[in-house]
Amino acid sequence: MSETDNYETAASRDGDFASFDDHKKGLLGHFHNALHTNPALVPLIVLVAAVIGFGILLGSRFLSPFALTLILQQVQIVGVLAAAQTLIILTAGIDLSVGAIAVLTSVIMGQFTFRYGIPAPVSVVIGLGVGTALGAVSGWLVSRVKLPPFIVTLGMWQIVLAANYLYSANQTIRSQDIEAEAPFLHFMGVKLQFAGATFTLGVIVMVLLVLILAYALKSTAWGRHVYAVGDDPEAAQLAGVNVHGTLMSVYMLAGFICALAGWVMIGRFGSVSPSATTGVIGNIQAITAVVIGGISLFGGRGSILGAFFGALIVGVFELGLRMAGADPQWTFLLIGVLIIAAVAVDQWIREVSS
Amino acid sequence: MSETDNYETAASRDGDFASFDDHKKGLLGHFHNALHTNPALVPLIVLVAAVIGFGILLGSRFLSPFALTLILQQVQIVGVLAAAQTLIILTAGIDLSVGAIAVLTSVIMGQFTFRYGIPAPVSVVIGLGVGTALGAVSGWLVSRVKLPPFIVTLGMWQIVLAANYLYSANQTIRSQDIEAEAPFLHFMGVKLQFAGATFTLGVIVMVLLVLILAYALKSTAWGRHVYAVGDDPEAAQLAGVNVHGTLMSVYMLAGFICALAGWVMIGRFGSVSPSATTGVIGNIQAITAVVIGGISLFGGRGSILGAFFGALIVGVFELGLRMAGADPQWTFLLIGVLIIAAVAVDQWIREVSS
Amino acid sequence: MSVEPILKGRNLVKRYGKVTALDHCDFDLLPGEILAVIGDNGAGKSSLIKAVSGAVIPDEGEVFLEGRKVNFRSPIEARAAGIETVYQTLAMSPALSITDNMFMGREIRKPGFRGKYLRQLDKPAMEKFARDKLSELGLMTIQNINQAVETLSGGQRQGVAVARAAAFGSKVIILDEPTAALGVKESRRVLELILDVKSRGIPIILISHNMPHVFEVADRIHVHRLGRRLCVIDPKEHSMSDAVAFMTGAKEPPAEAVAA
Amino acid sequence: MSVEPILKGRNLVKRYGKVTALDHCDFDLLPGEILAVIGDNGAGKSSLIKAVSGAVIPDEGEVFLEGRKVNFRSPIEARAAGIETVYQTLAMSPALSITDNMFMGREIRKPGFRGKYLRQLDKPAMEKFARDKLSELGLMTIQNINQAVETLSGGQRQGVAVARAAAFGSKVIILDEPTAALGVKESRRVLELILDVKSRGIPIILISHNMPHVFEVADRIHVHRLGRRLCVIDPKEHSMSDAVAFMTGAKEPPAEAVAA
Amino acid sequence: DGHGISACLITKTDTNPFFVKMREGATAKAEELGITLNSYAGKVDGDHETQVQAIETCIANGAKGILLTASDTASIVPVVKQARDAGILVIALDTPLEPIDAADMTFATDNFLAGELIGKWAAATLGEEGVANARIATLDLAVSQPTVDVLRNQGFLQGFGIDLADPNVIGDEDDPRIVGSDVTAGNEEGGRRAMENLLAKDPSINVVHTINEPAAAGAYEALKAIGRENDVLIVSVDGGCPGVQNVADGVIGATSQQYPLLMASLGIEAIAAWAKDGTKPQASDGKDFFDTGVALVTDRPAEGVDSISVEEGMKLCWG
Ligand SMILES: Nc1ncnc2c1ncn2[C@@H]1O[C@H](COP(=O)(O)OP(=O)(O)OP(=O)(O)O)[C@@H](O)[C@H]1O
Ligand SMILES: Nc1ncnc2c1ncn2[C@@H]1O[C@H](COP(=O)(O)OP(=O)(O)OP(=O)(O)O)[C@@H](O)[C@H]1O
Ligand SMILES: O[C@@H]1[C@@H](O)[C@@H](O)CO[C@H]1O
Ligand SMILES: [Mg+2]
Ligand SMILES: [Mg+2]
Repeated sequence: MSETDNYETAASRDGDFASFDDHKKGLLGHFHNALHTNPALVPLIVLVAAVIGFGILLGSRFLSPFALTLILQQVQIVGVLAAAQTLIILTAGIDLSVGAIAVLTSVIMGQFTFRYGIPAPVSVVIGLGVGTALGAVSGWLVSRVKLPPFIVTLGMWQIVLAANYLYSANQTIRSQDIEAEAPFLHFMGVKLQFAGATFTLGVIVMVLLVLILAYALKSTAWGRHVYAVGDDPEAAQLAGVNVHGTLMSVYMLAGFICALAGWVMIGRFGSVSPSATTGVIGNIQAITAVVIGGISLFGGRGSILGAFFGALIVGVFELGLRMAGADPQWTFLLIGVLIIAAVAVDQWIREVSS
Repeated sequence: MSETDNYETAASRDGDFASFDDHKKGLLGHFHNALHTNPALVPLIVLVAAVIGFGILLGSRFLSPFALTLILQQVQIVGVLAAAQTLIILTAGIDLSVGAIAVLTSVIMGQFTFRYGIPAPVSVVIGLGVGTALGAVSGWLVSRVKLPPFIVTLGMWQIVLAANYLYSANQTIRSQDIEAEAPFLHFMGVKLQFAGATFTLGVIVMVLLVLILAYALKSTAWGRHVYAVGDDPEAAQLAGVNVHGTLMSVYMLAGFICALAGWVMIGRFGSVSPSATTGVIGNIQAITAVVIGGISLFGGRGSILGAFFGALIVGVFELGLRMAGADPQWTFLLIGVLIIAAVAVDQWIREVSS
Repeated sequence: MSVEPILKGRNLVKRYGKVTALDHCDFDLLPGEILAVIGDNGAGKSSLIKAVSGAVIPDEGEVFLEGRKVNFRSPIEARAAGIETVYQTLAMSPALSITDNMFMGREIRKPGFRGKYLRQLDKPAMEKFARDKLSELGLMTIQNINQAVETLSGGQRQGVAVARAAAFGSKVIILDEPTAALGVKESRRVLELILDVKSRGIPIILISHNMPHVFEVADRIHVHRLGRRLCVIDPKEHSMSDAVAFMTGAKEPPAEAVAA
Repeated sequence: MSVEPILKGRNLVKRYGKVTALDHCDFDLLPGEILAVIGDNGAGKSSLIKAVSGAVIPDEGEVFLEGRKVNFRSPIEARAAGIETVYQTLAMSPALSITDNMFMGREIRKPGFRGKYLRQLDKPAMEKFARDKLSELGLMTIQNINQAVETLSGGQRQGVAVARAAAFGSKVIILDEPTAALGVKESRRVLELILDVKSRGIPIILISHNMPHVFEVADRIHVHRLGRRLCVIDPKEHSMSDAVAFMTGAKEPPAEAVAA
Repeated sequence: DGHGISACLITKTDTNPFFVKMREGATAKAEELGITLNSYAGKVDGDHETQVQAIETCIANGAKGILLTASDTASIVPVVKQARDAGILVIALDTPLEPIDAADMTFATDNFLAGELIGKWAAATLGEEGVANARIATLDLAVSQPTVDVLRNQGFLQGFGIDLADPNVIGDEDDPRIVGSDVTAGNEEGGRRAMENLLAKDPSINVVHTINEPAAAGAYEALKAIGRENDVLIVSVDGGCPGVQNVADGVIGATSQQYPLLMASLGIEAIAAWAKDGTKPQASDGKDFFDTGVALVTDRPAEGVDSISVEEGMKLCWG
């Protein structure tokens, strides 16, 4: 078109591209940068501070290999559940059924072995399968029927917990019997000890799980899609992400991990009990760990390492306060204060560093 | 500028403004329109369907004035808590402490009267004040310190519940003693009866509260600001809303309403007990009602009437199932199914109608 | 410069983490004028107007309104001082209606008891006002004034935001790319509106990438580059090509324009 | 019309509640051409391209790609068929980086074991590619390729989206107002890019309110009005004033253009 | 002299006055003997995990003895063994472990007996015809059916003369006199709602078993609301002071009283003895645990059922 002014061609003469200077350099700059690229660093700092704090308060009793590895054992179930919860929350969902699924699958692993005489490894596989299937049901309701995750998993929580009581007929399978007849169910409880430190396979599995998921979330396309779906599902869909597939994979994987937590529970508690409190409060515990770990409940932001550190922070506070002899209600109260304080510190570090 | 083409002036010649035709008319069109402008209509439909369903199943036993008003009595506490929860959730928050605040304030009303001999009405006012103050603390942490509401109220929940046990020394104040010495504490339990129907003042207060809040949310500037803050706080801020003020008012009002629920509790249970279940599961019950009522957990969408109907839906299911003879475990399971189903129906109606 | 600027910024700095969005930037808006702000994407134009309208608090520097130093801590304060802004992000609540959004923060209450004590909003009055303002802009494809803003087309949404600012601004109106998503007809209306506002004596800041529009309405042009004011030019003395060349760094601006 | 259109829509209808966005609309894109789509705000342009690119499923009507009827149920399917779209809303994940967004859904994996079995992404390769594409567009004020998209200016964001489409489109590229938020320099680059893509034989749909741009690059202009195609005109035979008059309803289009 | 000795008390919760009293008893005795006492409790009733963590903490802290009211009597056994292996004396209070000899000794109420007593009393009070036409509601603790819940419920039914079917499960009886059961969480709130639900199902209920006295008080409120508080027999378990007062006021017909203070102080003494010279406590004659006793409290004694008066009950009550 000849009618148009040719002022725009003035822009083409522009040869070099200017860019701003970095204004922050040096150690502090690097630190700020690290905080920004690594959201798990903040909960890690809080964790280390908590360990040091209780170390000063309680001395070598707390800083002993025994007590420190005890924390790992005490958080192993919540830690595994928090991994599942992280995946769901990253997609802007929430899973209230994680604890219930863990308990039900532990009951299935136990009852299938004892009631029906199925070999323990097969029962474990069935339990893992049931967990995955329950995850698939929730995932389908969220992704296809478009129901809010909160409601789906709230319903699932009640259904799974009630089914657990009904199916088990409130029967506990005793540790002694498992030991004698199906020791494979105790696999996650196998201990590796050295110099006072005790690591169970359950603890090792928890750590490995977190590392593998951290890798998958950061360095694979699937992981990027999980973040994109949580960030803005509509945009992700338009940008060519298979939103349904991603959601299904996340909910199924979360269900599988919950079942893994069920197996870890058998290893930790020895027995299989349908009334384990994990079924009732495991969800809140896992969500607490995730949120203390700096993962946004609105989806798409945060790192799974953060959730792991979040679980450890709560574990450190709980053991530390108990060892200090705090009265239970005072312990609850202080944990409440500390949850808020931990996140406030997190917030403060982020603010100062930006 | 004379260089520019004057093609744009062609636009000015345009005199009449065209507009599309409505393609949907008649009854169906009106119905669709009503559904869109009135989000509480869908849970109302689900509620009516549930009442009719149980009516067919159980006959006049269920459709009696006695049973129907019993449902109102059974949901009065959750209903009041759901009103508080609605306000918070509309701002894209969540309040896990509602039940705990209700229990603590009921204990304060009772203990101040009995332990310190303060006149009951004054104790009630103090209780309402404490509830408001606790709301203010949460509100401040959310709005000023910018902590996630989930974490703030999770901590608050633990703190308030522990404080409740510590302060009350786990002592129950018996109904008979209140009746004799401080009947004002039972005010919310005063009954109005006619033709088999029973309405307590607590029920009436719940209904009034919902209606007043519905009016305030819909027809006052404050209400519009609550929605705007929940929808997009940054946009609201830029558009000139006092986001901090709005959040503070919402959290304080919610705290006040929780304390009101505490007073209603005394009326309903007769006694004052620090171990009331509301402290532990009141939050989940209230959130369930709110979400079944079609209010988005992401804030800014939904109506408080919906939350009220949501509370009633759960109440109808619970009483209906018990009356139909389902045992507690099965009832628990079926409620889980029905929660999901209720929201699925809601979703389906919305889809069909759009 | 002999006239006292109505809105003045001095030495403004704003950093976002590693990014410097405003780099010791100066800024002047004279009474009654239309000041255009032009510059590359990411040059810091939006950051500049956010800093003078209370939307962000600058890390350094000062803002003066009518010669008095101001410290807006929020857009509400700027608005109360008479500065009305259409942000590039539009600042709308998607789920709320067009009317709700137009009156956000300055709702009209019913007269008498219902307004005073029941604090009831006067919805019919607000709706009528909103409808009138949109008609003035020719945004008539909007079918329902109570439609949620999220259901509007991009251009319709922008039109609503501009209508809001024009209706309420008393001292300064700031428009950050108000016609970016608008159609030809709608853009024309916005330009007419800008001239209309100016004729009411209210000065306007117009950020735009549309050179013909800028040269058509602006009294002065602030050229922004790399986070600061490069120069201020008179559209009657410079061509569009000059402006673009300054803005992109292809050409050095004249010394007197830099001093301005 | 003798040539078979590469992308064809017939009788498309899309309703949103009470609003009719597409009203029995037809649409044709010929091989190798640049087709501009112009129309008022809210005329239904975005709805049209969403309907042909799988982003919404039309209530009625059919879409044909190279003569074969297609039923895209999602943008992924359209993309797999070679149709690449820049939506008006840009479709970016705000918290993710520029690179992540550019490669969303078609990430590059490391060669060998790490890519095949560990499914590890090749971040350096993706970053280099992204940097190159942005440089081609002249979007050099972007300071960090790993910056989250939410920290970019509106124009920078749009540039990233356009770069993504241009880099990956194989059969059809659809651009919904690609220069709305872009600066003069950046807009020029996009126009050059469009011509460059065309010279590679790939047809383009360009939705724009910028008449000079449209008349500069378009081979044919689809005028959209009230949810349907009003006419198709040849920019060499009609003036911008004509186009605007048709589009706004000020003037009746010529009969042969309507038949087209 | 117990200086330098530390002991742990681990209860199911510390929200139930029963456990609060238990702790008071233990604390008083520990102070008297110069023992440092750390107390732990589950977050909610049935919270097994927290109890495991508490025992682990006691091991880490080097405690001499643990007093435990287990939430999950079978599941707790492995960690109890770990504690005993570390040289810690473990005494079960209130609730026997499964197997009972997993603990060094048990100081407990026989909860089945407690239920049986109130069942027998209810049957004797109603008379033969009343028993035949009884309409029974049981207000239990939780859907998870913890052991106390099952023991008291089944004890009650047995005492009343109802066939139990599986004595480990609540609700599998098919006796038509049972209208139904519901759960109460052991507080007034749950008691009222559960009673309302069962009354809505069948308003002719005239015998109500309740898991504890707060649940009974809630049930009474529901009955009062429909004016039936005087023609329904409510029985309960616990013997807390408000509960006994409610027996006096006619809210509850009879309650089985247990003695938490006694359990706790005996437990602390046993730990002191163990720390001193390694002696372990002995079981009651003919039983595999030390029975701290249970007594039926009522002012309407029934033939064939031993009971104590409200006045006596008030002297022995706790909480
Ligand atoms: N909230 C933020 N966080 C981080 N960086 C930001 C933020 N807002 C702006 N920036 C950066 O500051 C610089 C200036 O942005 P600004 O939005 O002011 O540019 P602009 O001149 O308005 O550009 P455009 O014409 O594209 O709107 C850009 O490099 C941008 O990436
Ligand atoms: N998701 C939706 N829900 C309801 N109405 C919608 C939705 N999307 C679009 N519309 C309506 O459909 C009509 C056409 O919108 P569309 O976005 O296609 O217009 P457009 O021609 O692209 O306008 P613009 O030039 O402003 O982008 C508008 O009236 C708009 O309000
Ligand atoms: O609820 C009961 C209490 O009443 C007490 O008996 C101990 O066990 C609890 O579970
Ligand atoms: Mg900008
Ligand atoms: Mg559009």
